[in-house]
Amino acid sequence: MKKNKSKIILGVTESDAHVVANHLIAYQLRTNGYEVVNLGPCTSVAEFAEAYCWNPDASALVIGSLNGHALGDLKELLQYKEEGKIRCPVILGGNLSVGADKNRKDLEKFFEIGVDVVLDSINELLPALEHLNQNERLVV
Amino acid sequence: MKKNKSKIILGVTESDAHVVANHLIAYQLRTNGYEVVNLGPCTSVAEFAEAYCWNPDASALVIGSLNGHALGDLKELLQYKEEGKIRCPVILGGNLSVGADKNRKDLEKFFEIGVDVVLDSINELLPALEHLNQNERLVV
Amino acid sequence: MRMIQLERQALIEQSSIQLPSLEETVNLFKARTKPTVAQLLSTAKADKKMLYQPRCGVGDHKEMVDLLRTLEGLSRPDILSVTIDSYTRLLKLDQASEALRTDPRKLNGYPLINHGYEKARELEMSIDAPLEIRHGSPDARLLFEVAIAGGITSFEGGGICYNLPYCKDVPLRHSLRAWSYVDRVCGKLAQHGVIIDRELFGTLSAVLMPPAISLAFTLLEGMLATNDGVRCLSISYPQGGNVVQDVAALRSILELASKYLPEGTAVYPVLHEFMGSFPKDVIEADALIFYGAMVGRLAGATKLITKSNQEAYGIPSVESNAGGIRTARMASAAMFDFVSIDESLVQEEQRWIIREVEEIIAPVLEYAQKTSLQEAIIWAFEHGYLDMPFSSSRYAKSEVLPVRDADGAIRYHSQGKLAFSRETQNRNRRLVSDSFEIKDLATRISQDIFFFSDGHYRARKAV
Amino acid sequence: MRMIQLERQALIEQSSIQLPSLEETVNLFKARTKPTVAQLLSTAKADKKMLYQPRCGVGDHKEMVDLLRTLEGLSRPDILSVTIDSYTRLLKLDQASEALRTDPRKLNGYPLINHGYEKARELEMSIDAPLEIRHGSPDARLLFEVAIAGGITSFEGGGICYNLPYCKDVPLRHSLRAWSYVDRVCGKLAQHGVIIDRELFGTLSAVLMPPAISLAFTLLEGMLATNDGVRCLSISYPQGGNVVQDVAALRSILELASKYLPEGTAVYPVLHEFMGSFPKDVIEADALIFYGAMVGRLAGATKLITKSNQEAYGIPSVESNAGGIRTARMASAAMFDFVSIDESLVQEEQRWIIREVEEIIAPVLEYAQKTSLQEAIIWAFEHGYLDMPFSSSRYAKSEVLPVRDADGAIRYHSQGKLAFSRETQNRNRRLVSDSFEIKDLATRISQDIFFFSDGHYRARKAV
Ligand code: B12
Ligand code: B12
Repeated sequence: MKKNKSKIILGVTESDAHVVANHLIAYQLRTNGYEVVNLGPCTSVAEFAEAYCWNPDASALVIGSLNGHALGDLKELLQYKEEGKIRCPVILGGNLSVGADKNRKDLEKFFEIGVDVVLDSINELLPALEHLNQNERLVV
Repeated sequence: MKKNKSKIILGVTESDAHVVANHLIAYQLRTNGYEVVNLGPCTSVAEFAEAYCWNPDASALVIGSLNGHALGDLKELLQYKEEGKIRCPVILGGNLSVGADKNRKDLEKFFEIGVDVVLDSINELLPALEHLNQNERLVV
Repeated sequence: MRMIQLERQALIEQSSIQLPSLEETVNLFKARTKPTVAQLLSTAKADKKMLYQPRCGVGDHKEMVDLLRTLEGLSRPDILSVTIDSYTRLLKLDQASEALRTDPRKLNGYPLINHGYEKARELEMSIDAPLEIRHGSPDARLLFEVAIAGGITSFEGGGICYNLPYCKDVPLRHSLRAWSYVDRVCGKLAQHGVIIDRELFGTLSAVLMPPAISLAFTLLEGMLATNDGVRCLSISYPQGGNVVQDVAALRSILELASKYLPEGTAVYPVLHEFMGSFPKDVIEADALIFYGAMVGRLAGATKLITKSNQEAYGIPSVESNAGGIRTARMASAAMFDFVSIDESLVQEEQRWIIREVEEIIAPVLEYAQKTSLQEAIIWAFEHGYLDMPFSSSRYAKSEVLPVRDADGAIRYHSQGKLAFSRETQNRNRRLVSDSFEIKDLATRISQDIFFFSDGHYRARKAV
Repeated sequence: MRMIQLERQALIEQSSIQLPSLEETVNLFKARTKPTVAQLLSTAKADKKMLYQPRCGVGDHKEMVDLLRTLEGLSRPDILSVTIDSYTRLLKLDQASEALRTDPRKLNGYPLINHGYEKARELEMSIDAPLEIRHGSPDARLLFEVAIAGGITSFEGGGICYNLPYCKDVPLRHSLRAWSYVDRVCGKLAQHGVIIDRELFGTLSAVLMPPAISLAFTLLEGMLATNDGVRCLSISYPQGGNVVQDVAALRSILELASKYLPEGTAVYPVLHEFMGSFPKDVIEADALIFYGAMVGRLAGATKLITKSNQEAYGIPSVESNAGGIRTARMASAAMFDFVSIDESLVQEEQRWIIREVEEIIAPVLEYAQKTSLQEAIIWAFEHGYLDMPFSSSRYAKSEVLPVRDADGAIRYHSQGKLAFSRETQNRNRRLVSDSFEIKDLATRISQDIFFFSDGHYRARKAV
């Protein structure tokens, strides 16, 4: 299977130090045959772009965010995509806004700033990576 | 002290079977030198009036009510007073309305139907009985 | 068995109430798809789970439907209650109807007879949890008829427990007969495969109730009910406050049942969360609610009747009531597996409770051989061999005066004429005179009553 | 001591921030009428009471005042928190200011530096409970200056505990130095009779934290802090989930302190309620909150940091946060005196915890003799002699991999380079390989992480 050889760039948003889910995802992807470039916590969009520059064969950028600052931390993403500095699909997951009361509509904003897929749980990641070819915007 | 010889008619409203406070009050009044005619729970206004008829020297009618039905159970009180069937002051105490959210204003209604004194707690009863001579309407 | 049909006909004719035939009622139950209370209890017991049930009742029908639905939405109780107002309990149907007409909010419960059985069906059908009727009627024949015609599968009460704490002068003979009617109709339904859960209200007057008195009364009522054909009994006991005593009392229920009730009777121990003077402080009140549930869990109770943190103030808001269920349900979490009590103390207490119960009922059972159990009970109350503290009724002497011992367990200051053996008396005397300073009796008893509401259990602990 | 004054001057000049002189700050504290956090802790410890404190912080100043007041009104916490947003923690003051300008609700905490010290005074004065600043800054010098200028008497953090879980690549040398500054200012204030409570964040990365690692780190930080003149230390430990292990760990704090910290240091054990993946179910979440408080009570913790039942979802609503305090506070009720744990198991566990801690710090203390404690700590992290699981920072190796044993206690799957003796290793191996089926490592670890949130502790118990 070609899929199982593909390379993933992984990391957590810039202001965010939560790293447990990141470790679990890295472990899980590697166990499932992916090659993982893990940038870890506190990763700026610039760093993601730099990693992409070194790994242009990456099939996706998988970004986690838990502290609620995802939107602020990723606001430059669209610019980087438009400038062609990030050309692969961007998958975002975690706890994406501040507060306990989540609004599904807020997710729209992430599509506007250049995120392609938004996921809730780690368990949705492998299936979502499988779907990527279809290049569609997907909210699970 | 004359007070300590006076006679009290005691009881609980007609639809109400709660009797623990009634027992405690009877005990307390007797310990403090009062003579107590205890009609117990489930006592109608007619029964109170009958007891008064046999004990016209009673210095007060002390009525307890806990189940929240005090107003309904005592609605004939004014009539009995106006007809001269109850001539001593009427003291009412307990949990006087249905619901956990009590409104101090609701107490006015008891004065309208012929209650003279409204009390919250057993501890207020002895002092209130001391004050009775002054024949004033008192909310503690 | 024809007898009961005749009695039923007479009862219904005398009342001005429209009711379907017993056949129609049986068919209603047969067509039922949601579980009955008896079925839930049986599954829960097998799974060693505890069911949670609040009390609730308001006057207006629509508000009652809303109340049930909201409670179910907020806290998913396993069983829901329809608590009946005090007018209906005493069959003052005119007063209930008057209040319904002028201001239903003045009612402290749901006037089921006035609303009628079709409304009862609506209630039962408006929610997932099955309903129980909770009341306090010395004569509940009509209420019961309306309830079963409404498809309700659980009914609380008994000839002793729903008389003495609830009325001043209804003769026991009257209430025992009226409840025998209810039980015989249950028996009749059982013959048609319809099992009504009959809960016996061991809580009685609720305040400082010595466990053996509660258990003796419900055991006698259980014997009467099973004689009349009842097959499913929930036997309730009120939390007194001392965990060892409460667990021992709850565990005694099945021990006594297996010894005195016919085989094949389904018996479920039920804990009523603390039924005495409740703390006003909301955190203390919540703590007491959780504590009660913990006691139920430790004892293996099949059902818990919850309280709210507004108990001290009045009939609770729906939020507070739902909060009570949630707070209690926390106690079912597996993380509390680590909480345990000294089982040897429980066993010791249980032995004594059983012994006290057997000493209390001995004269009754002996006298019953000459007459009937019902007559023996009436005779025993007349003579004070059966007795309870804080009876509202003249038909119990109330010569029993309870107090708490140094650990907060409920003992006897005076035992009245309960026929306790010398050993039982000695143990009680030892426990009561034990350890802490006794002020005058009035102060002691009121401290014991306000044990949780005035912080006396804190003071006590410090001794 | 002049040294610190010079450092202080340089720091303040470099920043563009207005701050009063240290003298003015000392006078502010002297004029204070409400108790400081240190005073509350000291009284609570003497009275054997536990203090309750929530976390809380929002971006906008007025909303922060409201939040504190509302929390105080709803649940009377003993100490209140100002939780700082993640931009400020990393000194990204421009981003904080940008968010403040456009939409303060996007901030996950209160940007104290941007708001300034006068606003801090307003916060401290708007409520009865004293405040603590809770954050996660590797370099908190400015934040600390603003806090004390604002009259705030308690400040969380340390050079290890506020670096490794919170940043990717701030060198330990930098954070240790920055925190030494904070501690020396505390020392200076102490000379003027002003005692700032310094809480050490033993929670670290919070998830599956082996007790000995938490205790070793806070002990080393405590040694650094007291060397720098700190007199009042709150040492926190994160609830792991097994009651025996958690109680033993909390009790170890005072044992270690009395052995390794200078006499006259006030030390308070603090429990952080479960800091891992929280249950989504509201009743399970409340149960876990109560459970944590019960652990704190059993261990004799002086303070408890509470959680809310929305923990799994996000920063809680004020009602949910207040509810968490109330739910936790239930555990202080005297009626739970009956809850106890097997003290011999606790003692056994405590002996092993102390031993593990001493084995972990041994190489550090040895190396410190040749250099300084600060340098020894840096050296030890480089070599993995000090290490922790799930470090966010590159400056810890994260070779330690924790797992739960059959009872849910936290043990080591791999110990990395921690210098454990053979006995310690053997015991750990025995416990880890014990009893229950091990699937693949990833499954096991994620089950252990989601212990309370996915019901694994239930499944585990059933084995
Ligand atoms: C024990 C109890 C019972 C026992 C009573 C047994 C008996 N024979 O006495 C049983 C279980 C039978 C019972 C039944 C019912 N009860 Co009840 N019961 C209680 C309970 C738990 C304690 C009452 C008690 O004995 N306290 C100890 C005594 C010494 O104190 P007290 O009664 O609280 O009185 C204090 C004051 O009110 C005052 N006081 C009382 N009387 C008087 C009189 C005077 C003159 C003065 C000055 C002061 C005074 O002094 C006392 C101390 O400060 C209270 C809740 C609570 N308070 O915690 C509910 C409570 C009183 N019951 C209540 C209700 C509604 C009922 C029922 C109608 C059932 C229902 N629908 O839920 C039935 C009523 C039956 C009937 N026909 O009236 C409600 C009243 C609701 C309201 N007002 O909004 C309460 C508040 C519970 C609740 N929160 O819903 N109950
Ligand atoms: C552990 C923890 C910490 C540790 C982190 C240590 C470390 N080095 O990782 C410490 C204590 C240091 C910490 C600090 C903070 N935390 Co924190 N933390 C948690 C906690 C309790 C558990 C997180 C965790 O590790 N879970 C285990 C992992 C495996 O699961 P998970 O992270 O929950 O992720 C799940 C999903 O989100 C998803 N997922 C996560 N990432 C990704 C990525 C992808 C691609 C996909 C597909 C899915 C996915 O899959 C997982 C399983 O379904 C959560 C609350 C909770 N969930 O119970 C709060 C929580 C995430 N923290 C929170 C906050 C705010 C903070 C702080 C800012 C402090 C503050 N203001 O209170 C700081 C942040 C520091 C920073 N600069 O970011 C908030 C976030 C608030 C919000 N979004 O509204 C939470 C929700 C707590 C709360 N209720 O307030 N935290």
